[in-house]
Amino acid sequence: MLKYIKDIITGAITLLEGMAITFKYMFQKPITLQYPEQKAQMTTRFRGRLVMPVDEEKGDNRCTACNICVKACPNYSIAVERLTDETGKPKPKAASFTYNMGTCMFCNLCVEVCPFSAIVMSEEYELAVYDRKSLIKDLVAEKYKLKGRKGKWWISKFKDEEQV
Amino acid sequence: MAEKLPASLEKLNTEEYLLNMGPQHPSTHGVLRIILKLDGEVIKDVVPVMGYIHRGMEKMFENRKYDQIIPFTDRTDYLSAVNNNFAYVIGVEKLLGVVVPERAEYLRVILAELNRIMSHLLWLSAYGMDVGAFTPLLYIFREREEIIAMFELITGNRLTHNAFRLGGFKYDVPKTFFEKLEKFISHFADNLDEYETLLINNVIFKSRTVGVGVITKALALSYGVSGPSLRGSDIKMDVRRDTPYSAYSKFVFEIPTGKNGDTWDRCEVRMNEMRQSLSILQQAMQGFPQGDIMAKIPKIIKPPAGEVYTAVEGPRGEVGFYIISDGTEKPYRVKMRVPSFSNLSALKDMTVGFKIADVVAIMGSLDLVIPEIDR
Amino acid sequence: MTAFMQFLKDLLYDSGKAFGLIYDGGHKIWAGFNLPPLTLDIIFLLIAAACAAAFIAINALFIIWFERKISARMQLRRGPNRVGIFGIFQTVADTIKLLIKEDITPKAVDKLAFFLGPLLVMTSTFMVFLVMPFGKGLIAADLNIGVIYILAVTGLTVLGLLCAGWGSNNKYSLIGGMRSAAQIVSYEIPNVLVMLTIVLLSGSMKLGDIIAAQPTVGYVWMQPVAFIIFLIASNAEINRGPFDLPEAESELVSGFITEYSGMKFAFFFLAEYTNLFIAGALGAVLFLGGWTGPVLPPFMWFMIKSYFVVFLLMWIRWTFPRIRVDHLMEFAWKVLIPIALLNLVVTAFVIKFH
Amino acid sequence: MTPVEILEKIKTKFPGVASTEAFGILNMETEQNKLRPLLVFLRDELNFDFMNFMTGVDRPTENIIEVVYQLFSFTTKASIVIRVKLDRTKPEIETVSDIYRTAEWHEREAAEMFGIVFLNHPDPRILLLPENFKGQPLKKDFRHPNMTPLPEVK
Amino acid sequence: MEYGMLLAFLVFALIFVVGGVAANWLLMPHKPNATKNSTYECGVEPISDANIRYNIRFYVYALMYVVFAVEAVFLFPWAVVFKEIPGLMPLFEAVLFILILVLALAYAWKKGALKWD
Repeated sequence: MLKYIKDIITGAITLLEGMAITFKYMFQKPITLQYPEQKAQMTTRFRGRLVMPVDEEKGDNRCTACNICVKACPNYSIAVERLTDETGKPKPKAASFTYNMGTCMFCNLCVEVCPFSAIVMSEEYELAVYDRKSLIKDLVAEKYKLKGRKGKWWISKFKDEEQV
Repeated sequence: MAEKLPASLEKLNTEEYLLNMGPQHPSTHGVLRIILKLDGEVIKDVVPVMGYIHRGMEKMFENRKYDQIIPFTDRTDYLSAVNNNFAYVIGVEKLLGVVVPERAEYLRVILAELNRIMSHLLWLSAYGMDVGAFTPLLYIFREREEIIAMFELITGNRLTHNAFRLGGFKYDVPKTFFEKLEKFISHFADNLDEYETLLINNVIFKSRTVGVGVITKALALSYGVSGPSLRGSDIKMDVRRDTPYSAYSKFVFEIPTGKNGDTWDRCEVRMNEMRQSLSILQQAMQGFPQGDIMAKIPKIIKPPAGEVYTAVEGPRGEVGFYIISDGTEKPYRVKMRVPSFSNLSALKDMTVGFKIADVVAIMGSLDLVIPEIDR
Repeated sequence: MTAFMQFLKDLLYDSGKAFGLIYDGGHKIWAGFNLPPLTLDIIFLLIAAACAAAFIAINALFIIWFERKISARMQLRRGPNRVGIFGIFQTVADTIKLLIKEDITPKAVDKLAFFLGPLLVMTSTFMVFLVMPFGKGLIAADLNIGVIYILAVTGLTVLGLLCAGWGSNNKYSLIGGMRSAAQIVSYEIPNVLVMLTIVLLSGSMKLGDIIAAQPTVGYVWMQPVAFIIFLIASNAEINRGPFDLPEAESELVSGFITEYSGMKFAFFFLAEYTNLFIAGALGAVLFLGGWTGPVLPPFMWFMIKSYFVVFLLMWIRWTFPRIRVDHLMEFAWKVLIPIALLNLVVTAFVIKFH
Repeated sequence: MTPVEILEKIKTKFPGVASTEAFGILNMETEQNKLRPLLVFLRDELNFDFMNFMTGVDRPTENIIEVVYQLFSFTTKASIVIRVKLDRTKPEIETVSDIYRTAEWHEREAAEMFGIVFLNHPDPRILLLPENFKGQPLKKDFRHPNMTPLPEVK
Repeated sequence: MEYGMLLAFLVFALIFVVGGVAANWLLMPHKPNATKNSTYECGVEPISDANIRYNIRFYVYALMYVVFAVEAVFLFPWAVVFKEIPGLMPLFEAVLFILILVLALAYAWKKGALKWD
């Protein structure tokens, strides 16, 4: 009988403790990010989607169609076609860089192996589309311009970060 | 109801019926189907049906190069991507005979422990949902978001990090990471206590978990249950202690265990484990060494022929990779030992005789991740 | 002019008097047209019922918004804030959505029971407002069996839920319906005992008399135990909070409303929140002195007190995990009912020997 | 316990088991009919109370299918790998799911992935694959119409 | 007048529900298909019919409810006049009555009717 009463009282205390916590939180500021108006700030290393930024000095992308990224891609999401001159000799330039975002895992392996820093992961994250076909993009034709910072910042973006 | 009823009364007997729980059910945490045989609310039999998201990971591994496999391992157990990376990476490094620099080892430990906390936090919030408390989820997600932001700083991704490389890390740690980590450590313990008061010590929660889903020591071992679920049954099992890998032998930590092997013990073990992880994080942060972050590894990775089994202590239990190399660029066979697979196999012995509501509580306490089971 | 001001003041502070004036005036005009007085009575009855319907609809919309806001604040969220100022019209938008949504009747259902479910639930909820004293004289019919009437009418809800659970021909619905039936009948008893205690104190079953009999602070100070039992039992009776087993999301998907969609679903939803308000209003009437209070009009006091109790129920709901079905039953029969009985006997003794 | 000690203990009971050592773990091979007594001995006498996993490995060049069992002991912290070679055309082996219950599901998986028949298995249904699936996907020569060949990159 | 009000409320409640469903029926799209009209059981075909003989457990509570609710209803008239009747007689009578209720509860408790299994 005594245990019965004790159980009820200790139980009620744990319940009241919980209620005190929720009551306390009622007067705290909400943590919500009002999405379409406010947007999350992405970090430098954020892996949005693959882009091939235009090098402003060169006036063109830095790709040499060396196929290293194609070999590195675990999902075979990249296909590169080399540009040829009139005689049919291949030039160190990509005619097309087909990137399939539908199969991309955003693993960053292609960016890490690229010896020319031609490709980089952008900070975009609203990548949903209505049509599956528009997930396949030709990055050469896209002529992507990285926003925000100047010049060839992405080439040294990890070195510029403050280290421990 | 043991005695046989006369034929005329047979029709008055309660009917046992079958009920599908899943594949589309709010509390199966993924596409898992469980066929329950019920008598009223009481469970008579449990048959899990799996494979709804079987992707043939092991077959895929056989067709990828060694370094390309890492991002796939993220996607088996998406809640502990780092620990999956860890198990695979140390396996290949063992085959290659690579010694990873200390700085990388420490960073790996930090990431793995953060990942453990992150996974346990998600478990705690989802478990709150399972037992009907919605509010803890939103509090817990604040902390989880902090950890995700830290991962984003280092790896650039929020969930499937693809953080590790063979031989260490590709990039070094940014300074802001440690600032954030320090801030996180400073307030996390208090918040954890608060969640414990709000959820774990609540009398309703206790009445739903204490004595529910008991699994004995011997049975748990026989079923190959691992991780917090096994520790709940009072077995001091921890791969970090039993077969120390990476830098874990350098840290001091305890292995929390439960007493009765019931659902509440498993919950409490996870809560205490987060505290231990926090202490490991503190130690690792204080002793974080200088030096290289990447070992010298060949450009084309061709481990010598041989086989190795390496396991790490994931948030759910022992994550192991059994890798057979035949000396080529691609592994001959990779077998994943996933904790949820064995943990789920013990479900039947835990649940029979309890009620529908308990199935949810028990499954939640096992912390199942279905893609990991299906692979 | 002053007469009109007086009338307006009466309308606010002593609605009974104002309605009396309207009623008498109406009958005088009616008699002037040589019409039978019964027809006007019927019109008045229908107007009163229509007012109740409008109140239920608007109040439910508000209370849903209120709950969403309260729960959001407790969970560090913002809650609805897009439709209208502070998102106040969010529930209106939701209702319109439900109104133009396809009402699916699955093939396997028992069509009559499937339709009777929401009908019975909503009707029983609606009927309670007959005896709800919103203010001084602002009551549709102050029946002299008020308390028993409320108990009887809310008891009908069980039938509706059972109809919904059985008629859906879905196992989740069946379990949900069965659970809700067992739960509601079990928690009806402590509720009855608590109301009995209040009737014992006030000496009347008329809600108006109960309010009048209360001291200024209400019965809550004399009967704190009864108030707590009332909160728990009514929370369980309206299937909310830690007692939401019939629709336990993580176990039964949605319980007895799994198969419902469109307006039928909306009626269950509406009934749930109206029941929540009824629980709050009953708490206000039985324990907090109903519409009595200084300065503000009685109607305002009634709403403030009701919403205070409603807030308590919401607070409980958003804090606790769900109880398991056997514990729920044991709690009713082994804890609440003995305590309520003890409380009743002690109250009787105190009244006699005081 | 070091691998050498374990091996010595095993050799007292089962003379003539072939074994190697890799990364500090004893790696031994046994015959089909000796497997169950060996596992019972390991579990009861040498405290190997935990089976990490059990799987198959397809080796078409040697025309065998290996079955691999990895055990771990919580008392001695030692691991051991046991392998049994089966005929690839007719892979059959006695179940061990009564010795280690975790083997039940692992065996079901191995059965559907490699076509190994586990005799006396208590619940020989498929585990992960769809019910109408044909073929054993983890065999090296498995082909499926939905499989797309990976593109060759120069 | 009071019970006329009751009738008016009943009529209005029925109109409210039937009207709501009818309005919904007028406004909604009518596009049934086999999947939509099937019974929900977590995305797979239901294994068996749901109208089964359910566990007796739930009905026991209903029976006990009848006992208690009816007795409680008998107590209401007593409660109303309790204050007005002088003397201790009403108190002891009611206590006796409640005692019978308590005995019933204790009996059910002892018999295990309150235990789930």
